[in-house]
Amino acid sequence: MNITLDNKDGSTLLRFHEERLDAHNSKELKDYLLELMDSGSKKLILDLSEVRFVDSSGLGALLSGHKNAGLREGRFALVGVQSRVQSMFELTRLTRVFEIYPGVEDALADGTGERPHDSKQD
Amino acid sequence: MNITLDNKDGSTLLRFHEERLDAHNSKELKDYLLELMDSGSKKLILDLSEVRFVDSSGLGALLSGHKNAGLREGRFALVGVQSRVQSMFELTRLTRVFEIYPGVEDALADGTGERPHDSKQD
Amino acid sequence: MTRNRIKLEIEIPTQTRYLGLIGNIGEQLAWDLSDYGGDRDVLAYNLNLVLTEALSNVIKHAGSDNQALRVCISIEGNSLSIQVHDQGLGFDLEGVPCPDPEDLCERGRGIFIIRHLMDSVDYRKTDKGNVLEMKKKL
Amino acid sequence: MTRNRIKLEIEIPTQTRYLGLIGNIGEQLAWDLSDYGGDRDVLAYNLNLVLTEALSNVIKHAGSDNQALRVCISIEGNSLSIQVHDQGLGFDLEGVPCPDPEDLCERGRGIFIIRHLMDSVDYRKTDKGNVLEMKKKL
Ligand SMILES: Nc1ncnc2c1ncn2[C@@H]1O[C@H](COP(=O)(O)OP(=O)(O)O)[C@@H](O)[C@H]1O
Ligand SMILES: Nc1ncnc2c1ncn2[C@@H]1O[C@H](COP(=O)(O)OP(=O)(O)O)[C@@H](O)[C@H]1O
Repeated sequence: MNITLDNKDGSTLLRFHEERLDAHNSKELKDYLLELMDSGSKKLILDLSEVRFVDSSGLGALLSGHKNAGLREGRFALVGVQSRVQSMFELTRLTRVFEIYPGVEDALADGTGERPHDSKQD
Repeated sequence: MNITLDNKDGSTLLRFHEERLDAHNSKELKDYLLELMDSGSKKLILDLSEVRFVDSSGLGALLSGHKNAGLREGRFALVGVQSRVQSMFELTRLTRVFEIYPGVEDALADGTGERPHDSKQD
Repeated sequence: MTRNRIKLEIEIPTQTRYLGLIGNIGEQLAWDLSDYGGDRDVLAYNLNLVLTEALSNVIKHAGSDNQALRVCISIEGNSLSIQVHDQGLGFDLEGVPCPDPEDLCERGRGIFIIRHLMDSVDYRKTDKGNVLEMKKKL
Repeated sequence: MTRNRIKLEIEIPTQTRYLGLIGNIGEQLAWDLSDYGGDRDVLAYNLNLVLTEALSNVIKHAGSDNQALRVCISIEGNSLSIQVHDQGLGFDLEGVPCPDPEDLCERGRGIFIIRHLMDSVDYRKTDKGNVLEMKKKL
Protein backbone atom coordinates (compact mmCIF):
# COMPACT_ATOMS: atom_id res chain seq x y z
CA MET A 1 0.00 0.00 0.00
CA ASN A 2 1.43 3.34 -1.07
CA ILE A 3 0.21 6.17 1.14
CA THR A 4 1.78 9.51 2.07
CA LEU A 5 1.13 11.73 5.09
CA ASP A 6 1.03 15.49 5.42
CA ASN A 7 -0.03 17.93 8.11
CA LYS A 8 -2.39 20.74 7.13
CA ASP A 9 -3.77 23.23 9.69
CA GLY A 10 -3.92 20.61 12.42
CA SER A 11 -5.44 17.93 10.19
CA THR A 12 -3.66 14.85 8.88
CA LEU A 13 -3.87 14.65 5.10
CA LEU A 14 -3.46 11.14 3.70
CA ARG A 15 -2.85 10.60 0.02
CA PHE A 16 -3.63 7.09 -1.16
CA HIS A 17 -1.41 6.42 -4.19
CA GLU A 18 -3.11 3.34 -5.57
CA GLU A 19 -5.51 2.87 -8.45
CA ARG A 20 -7.48 0.23 -6.59
CA LEU A 21 -8.81 0.02 -3.05
CA ASP A 22 -9.87 -3.61 -2.89
CA ALA A 23 -9.55 -6.84 -0.91
CA HIS A 24 -5.82 -6.74 -1.63
CA ASN A 25 -5.06 -3.54 0.29
CA SER A 26 -8.23 -2.63 2.26
CA LYS A 27 -7.15 -4.44 5.44
CA GLU A 28 -3.87 -2.58 5.38
CA LEU A 29 -5.60 0.77 4.95
CA LYS A 30 -8.04 -0.02 7.75
CA ASP A 31 -5.25 -0.97 10.16
CA TYR A 32 -3.24 2.08 9.17
CA LEU A 33 -6.13 4.46 9.86
CA LEU A 34 -6.70 2.86 13.24
CA GLU A 35 -3.03 3.14 14.19
CA LEU A 36 -2.99 6.80 13.22
CA MET A 37 -6.02 7.55 15.36
CA ASP A 38 -4.63 5.55 18.26
CA SER A 39 -1.41 7.52 18.09
CA GLY A 40 -3.31 10.79 18.46
CA SER A 41 -4.24 11.95 14.93
CA LYS A 42 -7.93 12.65 15.28
CA LYS A 43 -8.67 14.71 12.19
CA LEU A 44 -8.05 12.68 9.06
CA ILE A 45 -8.60 13.78 5.47
CA LEU A 46 -8.19 10.95 2.96
CA ASP A 47 -7.42 11.99 -0.60
CA LEU A 48 -8.79 9.34 -2.97
CA SER A 49 -8.15 11.21 -6.21
CA GLU A 50 -5.86 8.49 -7.61
CA VAL A 51 -8.34 5.72 -6.81
CA ARG A 52 -10.44 4.70 -9.78
CA PHE A 53 -11.77 1.46 -8.32
CA VAL A 54 -13.24 0.52 -4.93
CA ASP A 55 -14.83 -2.82 -4.01
CA SER A 56 -16.99 -3.77 -1.02
CA SER A 57 -14.01 -4.47 1.20
CA GLY A 58 -12.61 -1.05 0.31
CA LEU A 59 -15.93 0.45 1.39
CA GLY A 60 -15.50 -1.55 4.60
CA ALA A 61 -12.11 0.05 5.28
CA LEU A 62 -13.57 3.52 4.72
CA LEU A 63 -16.51 2.70 7.02
CA SER A 64 -14.09 1.51 9.67
CA GLY A 65 -12.23 4.84 9.45
CA HIS A 66 -15.51 6.72 9.69
CA LYS A 67 -16.76 4.77 12.69
CA ASN A 68 -13.49 4.92 14.59
CA ALA A 69 -13.19 8.66 14.06
CA GLY A 70 -16.72 8.99 15.48
CA LEU A 71 -15.87 6.89 18.52
CA ARG A 72 -12.84 9.08 19.24
CA GLU A 73 -14.69 12.33 18.57
CA GLY A 74 -12.34 12.86 15.67
CA ARG A 75 -12.99 13.39 12.01
CA PHE A 76 -12.69 11.32 8.84
CA ALA A 77 -13.27 13.24 5.61
CA LEU A 78 -12.90 12.05 2.02
CA VAL A 79 -11.72 14.27 -0.83
CA GLY A 80 -11.08 13.77 -4.54
CA VAL A 81 -13.67 11.02 -4.92
CA GLN A 82 -13.90 10.02 -8.60
CA SER A 83 -17.35 9.72 -10.11
CA ARG A 84 -17.23 5.92 -10.46
CA VAL A 85 -16.22 5.61 -6.81
CA GLN A 86 -19.01 7.99 -5.89
CA SER A 87 -21.48 5.71 -7.65
CA MET A 88 -20.25 2.83 -5.46
CA PHE A 89 -21.22 4.94 -2.43
CA GLU A 90 -24.59 5.57 -4.00
CA LEU A 91 -25.23 1.92 -4.84
CA THR A 92 -24.52 0.93 -1.23
CA ARG A 93 -26.31 4.00 0.21
CA LEU A 94 -23.20 5.33 1.90
CA THR A 95 -23.17 8.78 0.28
CA ARG A 96 -24.82 10.39 3.31
CA VAL A 97 -22.69 8.46 5.77
CA PHE A 98 -19.32 9.76 4.64
CA GLU A 99 -18.13 13.30 4.95
CA ILE A 100 -17.19 14.05 1.32
CA TYR A 101 -15.63 17.24 -0.10
CA PRO A 102 -14.40 18.09 -3.58
CA GLY A 103 -10.88 19.04 -2.45
CA VAL A 104 -8.61 19.34 0.57
CA GLU A 105 -9.25 23.08 0.92
CA ASP A 106 -12.99 22.53 1.08
CA ALA A 107 -12.55 19.95 3.81
CA LEU A 108 -10.26 22.24 5.80
CA ALA A 109 -12.57 25.25 5.39
CA ASP A 110 -15.49 23.26 6.78
CA GLY A 111 -13.63 21.72 9.69
CA THR A 112 -16.74 21.10 11.78
CA GLY A 113 -16.59 17.37 11.58
CA GLU A 114 -20.25 17.51 10.63
CA ARG A 115 -21.35 15.93 7.42
CA PRO A 116 -21.55 18.55 4.66
CA HIS A 117 -25.17 17.62 3.96
CA ASP A 118 -26.30 18.11 7.56
CA SER A 119 -26.48 21.86 7.34
CA LYS A 120 -28.97 21.58 4.52
CA GLN A 121 -31.30 19.28 6.39
CA ASP A 122 -34.46 20.42 8.21
CA MET B 1 -10.36 3.82 -39.27
CA ASN B 2 -10.57 7.31 -37.86
CA ILE B 3 -8.44 9.75 -39.82
CA THR B 4 -8.75 13.49 -40.40
CA LEU B 5 -7.34 15.65 -43.19
CA ASP B 6 -5.97 19.16 -43.15
CA ASN B 7 -4.09 21.35 -45.61
CA LYS B 8 -0.93 23.06 -44.41
CA ASP B 9 1.24 25.18 -46.75
CA GLY B 10 0.53 22.94 -49.71
CA SER B 11 1.01 19.70 -47.79
CA THR B 12 -1.72 17.30 -46.74
CA LEU B 13 -1.65 16.68 -43.01
CA LEU B 14 -3.25 13.39 -41.95
CA ARG B 15 -4.04 12.73 -38.30
CA PHE B 16 -4.53 9.08 -37.50
CA HIS B 17 -6.88 8.91 -34.52
CA GLU B 18 -6.36 5.32 -33.48
CA GLU B 19 -4.31 3.78 -30.70
CA ARG B 20 -3.34 0.82 -32.84
CA LEU B 21 -2.11 0.52 -36.42
CA ASP B 22 -2.35 -3.22 -36.94
CA ALA B 23 -3.73 -5.93 -39.22
CA HIS B 24 -7.22 -4.64 -38.43
CA ASN B 25 -6.80 -1.21 -40.01
CA SER B 26 -3.49 -1.24 -41.94
CA LYS B 27 -5.07 -2.27 -45.25
CA GLU B 28 -7.52 0.59 -44.96
CA LEU B 29 -4.74 3.09 -44.25
CA LYS B 30 -2.69 1.78 -47.15
CA ASP B 31 -5.60 2.09 -49.59
CA TYR B 32 -6.45 5.52 -48.27
CA LEU B 33 -2.92 6.83 -48.78
CA LEU B 34 -2.89 5.47 -52.32
CA GLU B 35 -6.22 7.10 -53.15
CA LEU B 36 -5.03 10.44 -51.83
CA MET B 37 -1.89 10.30 -53.96
CA ASP B 38 -3.82 9.20 -57.02
CA SER B 39 -6.17 12.13 -56.59
CA GLY B 40 -3.26 14.56 -56.68
CA SER B 41 -2.06 15.00 -53.08
CA LYS B 42 1.65 14.44 -53.42
CA LYS B 43 2.99 15.80 -50.14
CA LEU B 44 1.67 13.80 -47.23
CA ILE B 45 2.50 14.29 -43.56
CA LEU B 46 1.11 11.55 -41.33
CA ASP B 47 0.70 12.42 -37.66
CA LEU B 48 1.04 9.24 -35.59
CA SER B 49 1.03 10.89 -32.17
CA GLU B 50 -2.06 8.98 -31.01
CA VAL B 51 -0.66 5.63 -32.12
CA ARG B 52 0.91 3.68 -29.29
CA PHE B 53 1.07 0.34 -31.08
CA VAL B 54 2.18 -0.71 -34.58
CA ASP B 55 2.53 -4.28 -35.83
CA SER B 56 4.29 -5.61 -38.94
CA SER B 57 1.29 -5.04 -41.17
CA GLY B 58 1.14 -1.45 -39.93
CA LEU B 59 4.79 -1.09 -40.93
CA GLY B 60 3.75 -2.49 -44.30
CA ALA B 61 1.12 0.24 -44.75
CA LEU B 62 3.68 2.92 -43.90
CA LEU B 63 6.18 1.37 -46.32
CA SER B 64 3.54 1.36 -49.04
CA GLY B 65 2.93 5.07 -48.46
CA HIS B 66 6.66 5.73 -48.57
CA LYS B 67 7.21 3.78 -51.77
CA ASN B 68 4.23 5.23 -53.59
CA ALA B 69 5.22 8.78 -52.68
CA GLY B 70 8.65 8.01 -54.13
CA LEU B 71 7.19 6.63 -57.37
CA ARG B 72 5.09 9.78 -57.78
CA GLU B 73 7.91 12.13 -56.84
CA GLY B 74 5.88 13.16 -53.86
CA ARG B 75 6.60 13.08 -50.17
CA PHE B 76 5.57 10.92 -47.21
CA ALA B 77 6.70 12.21 -43.82
CA LEU B 78 5.90 10.85 -40.37
CA VAL B 79 5.51 13.05 -37.29
CA GLY B 80 4.69 12.44 -33.62
CA VAL B 81 6.18 8.95 -33.58
CA GLN B 82 6.00 7.56 -30.02
CA SER B 83 9.12 5.95 -28.61
CA ARG B 84 7.68 2.43 -28.62
CA VAL B 85 6.69 2.83 -32.27
CA GLN B 86 10.14 4.19 -33.01
CA SER B 87 11.66 1.04 -31.53
CA MET B 88 9.55 -0.99 -33.96
CA PHE B 89 11.22 0.94 -36.79
CA GLU B 90 14.59 0.21 -35.23
CA LEU B 91 13.91 -3.50 -34.76
CA THR B 92 12.98 -3.82 -38.42
CA ARG B 93 15.73 -1.41 -39.59
CA LEU B 94 13.28 1.05 -41.10
CA THR B 95 14.41 4.12 -39.15
CA ARG B 96 16.55 5.37 -42.05
CA VAL B 97 13.94 4.54 -44.64
CA PHE B 98 11.19 6.77 -43.32
CA GLU B 99 11.29 10.55 -43.26
CA ILE B 100 10.61 11.20 -39.55
CA TYR B 101 10.21 14.57 -37.81
CA PRO B 102 9.30 15.46 -34.23
CA GLY B 103 6.32 17.65 -35.18
CA VAL B 104 4.34 19.00 -38.12
CA GLU B 105 6.19 22.32 -38.11
CA ASP B 106 9.54 20.54 -38.41
CA ALA B 107 8.30 18.53 -41.35
CA LEU B 108 6.96 21.66 -43.08
CA ALA B 109 10.14 23.63 -42.41
CA ASP B 110 12.19 20.94 -44.06
CA GLY B 111 9.95 20.43 -47.04
CA THR B 112 12.64 19.02 -49.29
CA GLY B 113 11.21 15.60 -49.50
CA GLU B 114 14.68 14.36 -48.67
CA ARG B 115 15.15 12.13 -45.68
CA PRO B 116 16.27 14.23 -42.70
CA HIS B 117 19.36 12.04 -42.34
CA ASP B 118 20.46 12.49 -45.94
CA SER B 119 21.81 15.98 -45.43
CA LYS B 120 24.18 14.64 -42.81
CA GLN B 121 25.61 11.99 -45.08
CA ASP B 122 28.75 12.64 -47.11
CA MET C 1 -22.17 -22.24 -33.40
CA THR C 2 -19.27 -21.06 -31.33
CA ARG C 3 -17.80 -18.87 -34.00
CA ASN C 4 -19.14 -15.61 -32.60
CA ARG C 5 -18.16 -16.36 -29.07
CA ILE C 6 -15.48 -14.80 -26.93
CA LYS C 7 -14.43 -17.14 -24.17
CA LEU C 8 -11.78 -16.72 -21.50
CA GLU C 9 -10.79 -19.41 -19.05
CA ILE C 10 -8.45 -18.06 -16.45
CA GLU C 11 -6.55 -19.70 -13.63
CA ILE C 12 -4.67 -17.67 -11.06
CA PRO C 13 -3.14 -18.44 -7.70
CA THR C 14 -5.61 -17.97 -4.84
CA GLN C 15 -4.17 -14.59 -3.86
CA THR C 16 -5.69 -11.12 -3.66
CA ARG C 17 -2.76 -9.63 -5.60
CA TYR C 18 -4.30 -11.02 -8.81
CA LEU C 19 -7.71 -9.38 -8.31
CA GLY C 20 -6.54 -6.34 -10.26
CA LEU C 21 -5.40 -8.44 -13.21
CA ILE C 22 -8.75 -10.21 -13.59
CA GLY C 23 -10.71 -7.02 -12.97
CA ASN C 24 -8.69 -5.24 -15.63
CA ILE C 25 -9.21 -8.07 -18.11
CA GLY C 26 -12.94 -7.63 -17.49
CA GLU C 27 -12.60 -3.91 -18.26
CA GLN C 28 -10.69 -4.68 -21.42
CA LEU C 29 -13.53 -6.92 -22.59
CA ALA C 30 -16.02 -4.11 -22.10
CA TRP C 31 -13.91 -1.71 -24.13
CA ASP C 32 -13.26 -4.08 -27.00
CA LEU C 33 -16.71 -5.61 -27.36
CA SER C 34 -18.16 -4.97 -30.74
CA ASP C 35 -21.71 -3.66 -30.98
CA TYR C 36 -22.23 -2.56 -27.41
CA GLY C 37 -24.64 0.33 -27.33
CA GLY C 38 -24.45 1.26 -23.64
CA ASP C 39 -21.90 3.25 -21.65
CA ARG C 40 -18.66 1.28 -21.90
CA ASP C 41 -17.07 3.02 -18.92
CA VAL C 42 -19.91 1.88 -16.70
CA LEU C 43 -19.86 -1.66 -18.11
CA ALA C 44 -16.09 -1.80 -17.62
CA TYR C 45 -16.34 -0.74 -13.99
CA ASN C 46 -19.16 -3.16 -13.33
CA LEU C 47 -17.40 -6.17 -14.85
CA ASN C 48 -14.30 -5.27 -12.88
CA LEU C 49 -16.43 -5.06 -9.74
CA VAL C 50 -18.40 -8.30 -10.03
CA LEU C 51 -15.23 -10.22 -10.90
CA THR C 52 -13.39 -8.69 -7.95
CA GLU C 53 -16.26 -9.39 -5.53
CA ALA C 54 -16.77 -12.98 -6.66
CA LEU C 55 -13.07 -13.84 -6.67
CA SER C 56 -12.35 -12.21 -3.33
CA ASN C 57 -15.24 -14.19 -1.82
CA VAL C 58 -13.55 -17.39 -2.93
CA ILE C 59 -10.24 -16.23 -1.47
CA LYS C 60 -11.88 -15.19 1.82
CA HIS C 61 -14.44 -17.92 2.29
CA ALA C 62 -13.45 -20.91 0.21
CA GLY C 63 -9.81 -20.50 -0.62
CA SER C 64 -6.94 -22.87 -0.31
CA ASP C 65 -3.38 -22.00 -1.16
CA ASN C 66 -3.01 -25.30 -2.94
CA GLN C 67 -5.72 -24.76 -5.47
CA ALA C 68 -5.92 -22.51 -8.45
CA LEU C 69 -8.70 -19.97 -8.62
CA ARG C 70 -10.72 -20.57 -11.78
CA VAL C 71 -12.91 -18.12 -13.63
CA CYS C 72 -14.58 -18.42 -16.99
CA ILE C 73 -16.00 -15.46 -18.89
CA SER C 74 -17.97 -15.89 -22.07
CA ILE C 75 -19.79 -13.55 -24.35
CA GLU C 76 -22.00 -14.81 -27.12
CA GLY C 77 -24.15 -12.32 -28.93
CA ASN C 78 -25.43 -10.05 -26.18
CA SER C 79 -25.22 -12.69 -23.44
CA LEU C 80 -22.45 -12.35 -20.91
CA SER C 81 -21.79 -15.16 -18.47
CA ILE C 82 -19.20 -15.33 -15.70
CA GLN C 83 -18.48 -18.50 -13.77
CA VAL C 84 -16.32 -18.46 -10.67
CA HIS C 85 -15.35 -21.85 -9.28
CA ASP C 86 -14.46 -22.80 -5.74
CA GLN C 87 -13.65 -25.99 -3.88
CA GLY C 88 -14.84 -24.84 -0.49
CA LEU C 89 -17.78 -26.06 1.62
CA GLY C 90 -20.28 -24.01 -0.32
CA PHE C 91 -22.90 -21.64 1.08
CA ASP C 92 -26.56 -20.79 0.76
CA LEU C 93 -26.72 -17.95 -1.74
CA GLU C 94 -30.46 -17.41 -1.25
CA GLY C 95 -29.89 -17.09 2.49
CA VAL C 96 -27.49 -14.15 2.17
CA PRO C 97 -29.42 -11.16 3.55
CA CYS C 98 -29.69 -7.84 1.78
CA PRO C 99 -27.52 -5.35 3.71
CA ASP C 100 -29.41 -2.88 5.90
CA PRO C 101 -28.40 0.63 4.71
CA GLU C 102 -28.69 1.95 8.28
CA ASP C 103 -26.22 -0.65 9.54
CA LEU C 104 -22.65 0.52 9.06
CA CYS C 105 -21.27 -3.01 9.11
CA GLU C 106 -17.93 -3.27 7.32
CA ARG C 107 -18.79 -6.37 5.35
CA GLY C 108 -21.66 -8.16 3.69
CA ARG C 109 -22.10 -6.06 0.54
CA GLY C 110 -20.41 -8.27 -2.06
CA ILE C 111 -23.30 -10.51 -3.03
CA PHE C 112 -25.66 -7.51 -2.90
CA ILE C 113 -23.47 -5.66 -5.41
CA ILE C 114 -23.26 -8.68 -7.70
CA ARG C 115 -27.03 -9.17 -7.60
CA HIS C 116 -27.58 -5.50 -8.28
CA LEU C 117 -25.32 -5.41 -11.33
CA MET C 118 -26.13 -8.74 -12.96
CA ASP C 119 -29.42 -10.08 -14.32
CA SER C 120 -29.15 -13.48 -12.67
CA VAL C 121 -26.91 -15.05 -10.04
CA ASP C 122 -26.84 -18.71 -9.25
CA TYR C 123 -24.65 -20.89 -7.00
CA ARG C 124 -24.52 -24.66 -7.37
CA LYS C 125 -22.51 -27.79 -6.76
CA THR C 126 -20.40 -29.22 -9.57
CA ASP C 127 -18.48 -32.47 -9.65
CA LYS C 128 -15.36 -30.62 -8.60
CA GLY C 129 -16.74 -28.14 -6.09
CA ASN C 130 -19.07 -25.20 -6.54
CA VAL C 131 -19.66 -22.53 -9.11
CA LEU C 132 -21.12 -19.05 -8.86
CA GLU C 133 -22.69 -18.20 -12.21
CA MET C 134 -23.58 -14.62 -13.04
CA LYS C 135 -25.35 -13.62 -16.23
CA LYS C 136 -26.22 -10.39 -17.91
CA LYS C 137 -27.73 -9.28 -21.19
CA LEU C 138 -25.54 -6.59 -22.67
CA MET D 1 2.26 -27.88 -8.64
CA THR D 2 0.02 -25.56 -10.56
CA ARG D 3 -0.68 -23.26 -7.66
CA ASN D 4 1.71 -20.54 -8.70
CA ARG D 5 0.63 -20.54 -12.28
CA ILE D 6 -1.31 -17.95 -14.22
CA LYS D 7 -3.06 -19.52 -17.17
CA LEU D 8 -5.35 -17.95 -19.74
CA GLU D 9 -7.17 -19.88 -22.42
CA ILE D 10 -8.86 -17.58 -24.84
CA GLU D 11 -11.17 -18.17 -27.78
CA ILE D 12 -12.18 -15.38 -30.10
CA PRO D 13 -13.83 -15.24 -33.49
CA THR D 14 -11.30 -15.38 -36.34
CA GLN D 15 -11.48 -11.63 -36.95
CA THR D 16 -8.87 -8.88 -36.85
CA ARG D 17 -11.14 -6.68 -34.71
CA TYR D 18 -10.22 -8.81 -31.67
CA LEU D 19 -6.45 -8.41 -32.07
CA GLY D 20 -6.53 -5.36 -29.81
CA LEU D 21 -8.38 -7.23 -27.07
CA ILE D 22 -5.85 -10.05 -26.93
CA GLY D 23 -2.90 -7.70 -27.25
CA ASN D 24 -4.23 -5.59 -24.40
CA ILE D 25 -4.76 -8.66 -22.21
CA GLY D 26 -1.09 -9.47 -22.85
CA GLU D 27 -0.15 -5.95 -21.73
CA GLN D 28 -2.26 -6.32 -18.62
CA LEU D 29 -0.38 -9.49 -17.74
CA ALA D 30 2.93 -7.68 -17.98
CA TRP D 31 1.74 -4.92 -15.69
CA ASP D 32 0.26 -7.19 -13.04
CA LEU D 33 2.99 -9.83 -12.92
CA SER D 34 4.51 -10.09 -9.51
CA ASP D 35 8.30 -10.09 -9.20
CA TYR D 36 9.22 -8.88 -12.67
CA GLY D 37 12.46 -6.98 -12.52
CA GLY D 38 12.65 -5.69 -16.10
CA ASP D 39 10.99 -2.76 -17.84
CA ARG D 40 7.27 -3.51 -17.71
CA ASP D 41 6.42 -1.05 -20.48
CA VAL D 42 8.73 -2.88 -22.86
CA LEU D 43 7.45 -6.31 -21.79
CA ALA D 44 3.86 -5.10 -22.21
CA TYR D 45 4.52 -3.85 -25.74
CA ASN D 46 6.35 -7.01 -26.68
CA LEU D 47 3.64 -9.37 -25.43
CA ASN D 48 1.06 -7.27 -27.24
CA LEU D 49 3.19 -7.49 -30.38
CA VAL D 50 3.93 -11.22 -30.45
CA LEU D 51 0.28 -12.02 -29.72
CA THR D 52 -0.86 -9.67 -32.47
CA GLU D 53 1.64 -11.08 -34.99
CA ALA D 54 0.86 -14.71 -34.23
CA LEU D 55 -2.91 -14.25 -34.24
CA SER D 56 -2.97 -12.15 -37.39
CA ASN D 57 -0.91 -14.83 -39.13
CA VAL D 58 -3.62 -17.37 -38.33
CA ILE D 59 -6.30 -15.01 -39.60
CA LYS D 60 -4.36 -14.27 -42.80
CA HIS D 61 -2.86 -17.65 -43.59
CA ALA D 62 -4.87 -20.32 -41.79
CA GLY D 63 -8.16 -18.77 -40.85
CA SER D 64 -11.65 -19.97 -41.35
CA ASP D 65 -14.72 -18.01 -40.36
CA ASN D 66 -16.22 -21.15 -38.90
CA GLN D 67 -13.52 -21.82 -36.38
CA ALA D 68 -12.63 -20.08 -33.19
CA LEU D 69 -9.15 -18.67 -32.83
CA ARG D 70 -7.52 -20.22 -29.78
CA VAL D 71 -4.64 -18.88 -27.74
CA CYS D 72 -3.24 -20.06 -24.45
CA ILE D 73 -0.91 -17.96 -22.30
CA SER D 74 0.72 -19.35 -19.20
CA ILE D 75 3.20 -18.01 -16.72
CA GLU D 76 4.79 -20.22 -14.13
CA GLY D 77 7.63 -18.80 -12.13
CA ASN D 78 9.64 -16.85 -14.67
CA SER D 79 8.61 -18.99 -17.67
CA LEU D 80 6.17 -17.47 -20.10
CA SER D 81 4.63 -19.63 -22.78
CA ILE D 82 2.19 -18.62 -25.50
CA GLN D 83 0.47 -21.15 -27.73
CA VAL D 84 -1.50 -20.08 -30.77
CA HIS D 85 -3.54 -22.77 -32.47
CA ASP D 86 -4.65 -23.01 -36.06
CA GLN D 87 -6.48 -25.52 -38.21
CA GLY D 88 -4.91 -24.55 -41.51
CA LEU D 89 -2.55 -26.46 -43.77
CA GLY D 90 0.48 -25.59 -41.68
CA PHE D 91 3.79 -24.16 -42.90
CA ASP D 92 7.49 -24.64 -42.55
CA LEU D 93 8.58 -22.28 -39.80
CA GLU D 94 12.28 -23.02 -40.31
CA GLY D 95 11.92 -22.15 -43.99
CA VAL D 96 10.66 -18.61 -43.35
CA PRO D 97 13.52 -16.34 -44.48
CA CYS D 98 14.88 -13.51 -42.40
CA PRO D 99 13.72 -10.25 -44.02
CA ASP D 100 16.37 -8.36 -45.99
CA PRO D 101 16.58 -4.85 -44.46
CA GLU D 102 17.37 -3.39 -47.89
CA ASP D 103 14.19 -4.83 -49.36
CA LEU D 104 11.23 -2.55 -48.69
CA CYS D 105 8.74 -5.38 -49.04
CA GLU D 106 5.49 -4.65 -47.24
CA ARG D 107 5.19 -8.03 -45.58
CA GLY D 108 7.25 -10.86 -44.15
CA ARG D 109 8.33 -9.35 -40.82
CA GLY D 110 5.94 -11.10 -38.41
CA ILE D 111 7.90 -14.28 -37.72
CA PHE D 112 11.12 -12.27 -37.61
CA ILE D 113 9.67 -10.04 -34.89
CA ILE D 114 8.40 -13.02 -32.89
CA ARG D 115 11.78 -14.75 -33.12
CA HIS D 116 13.55 -11.59 -32.10
CA LEU D 117 11.41 -11.02 -29.00
CA MET D 118 11.00 -14.58 -27.72
CA ASP D 119 13.61 -17.08 -26.57
CA SER D 120 12.21 -20.01 -28.53
CA VAL D 121 9.62 -20.45 -31.26
CA ASP D 122 8.31 -23.77 -32.41
CA TYR D 123 5.54 -24.84 -34.83
CA ARG D 124 4.14 -28.35 -34.83
CA LYS D 125 1.17 -30.53 -35.71
CA THR D 126 -1.35 -31.42 -33.01
CA ASP D 127 -4.28 -33.82 -33.21
CA LYS D 128 -6.56 -30.89 -34.02
CA GLY D 129 -4.34 -28.83 -36.30
CA ASN D 130 -1.16 -26.91 -35.59
CA VAL D 131 0.27 -24.87 -32.80
CA LEU D 132 2.83 -22.08 -32.71
CA GLU D 133 4.54 -22.16 -29.34
CA MET D 134 6.58 -19.20 -28.17
CA LYS D 135 8.53 -19.19 -24.93
CA LYS D 136 10.44 -16.64 -22.97
CA LYS D 137 12.19 -16.44 -19.61
CA LEU D 138 11.01 -13.33 -17.83
N1 LIG E 1 -17.57 -18.75 -2.50
C1 LIG E 1 -18.09 -18.75 -1.25
N2 LIG E 1 -17.92 -19.82 -0.44
C2 LIG E 1 -18.43 -19.85 0.81
N3 LIG E 1 -19.12 -18.83 1.34
C3 LIG E 1 -19.35 -17.73 0.59
C4 LIG E 1 -18.82 -17.62 -0.74
N4 LIG E 1 -19.20 -16.42 -1.23
C5 LIG E 1 -19.90 -15.83 -0.25
N5 LIG E 1 -20.00 -16.59 0.85
C6 LIG E 1 -20.76 -16.31 2.09
O1 LIG E 1 -21.69 -15.30 1.82
C7 LIG E 1 -21.52 -14.21 2.73
C8 LIG E 1 -21.88 -12.90 2.07
O2 LIG E 1 -20.89 -12.58 1.10
P1 LIG E 1 -20.64 -11.05 0.71
O3 LIG E 1 -21.97 -10.41 0.47
O4 LIG E 1 -19.66 -11.02 -0.41
O5 LIG E 1 -20.04 -10.39 2.03
P2 LIG E 1 -18.64 -10.59 2.76
O6 LIG E 1 -17.78 -11.45 1.91
O7 LIG E 1 -18.13 -9.19 2.90
O8 LIG E 1 -18.99 -11.21 4.07
C9 LIG E 1 -20.09 -14.32 3.20
O9 LIG E 1 -19.92 -13.75 4.50
C10 LIG E 1 -19.86 -15.81 3.23
O10 LIG E 1 -20.34 -16.38 4.41
N1 LIG F 1 -0.30 -19.97 -38.94
C1 LIG F 1 0.20 -20.03 -40.21
N2 LIG F 1 -0.32 -20.90 -41.11
C2 LIG F 1 0.18 -20.97 -42.36
N3 LIG F 1 1.20 -20.22 -42.80
C3 LIG F 1 1.74 -19.31 -41.95
C4 LIG F 1 1.28 -19.18 -40.63
N4 LIG F 1 2.04 -18.23 -40.03
C5 LIG F 1 2.92 -17.80 -40.93
N5 LIG F 1 2.77 -18.45 -42.11
C6 LIG F 1 3.60 -18.32 -43.34
O1 LIG F 1 4.83 -17.72 -42.98
C7 LIG F 1 5.05 -16.57 -43.79
C8 LIG F 1 5.81 -15.52 -42.99
O2 LIG F 1 4.98 -14.97 -41.99
P1 LIG F 1 5.27 -13.51 -41.46
O3 LIG F 1 6.71 -13.39 -41.16
O4 LIG F 1 4.33 -13.25 -40.32
O5 LIG F 1 4.94 -12.54 -42.66
P2 LIG F 1 3.58 -12.19 -43.41
O6 LIG F 1 2.44 -12.79 -42.63
O7 LIG F 1 3.56 -10.70 -43.42
O8 LIG F 1 3.72 -12.76 -44.78
C9 LIG F 1 3.69 -16.13 -44.24
O9 LIG F 1 3.74 -15.42 -45.44
C10 LIG F 1 2.96 -17.45 -44.39
O10 LIG F 1 3.24 -18.03 -45.63
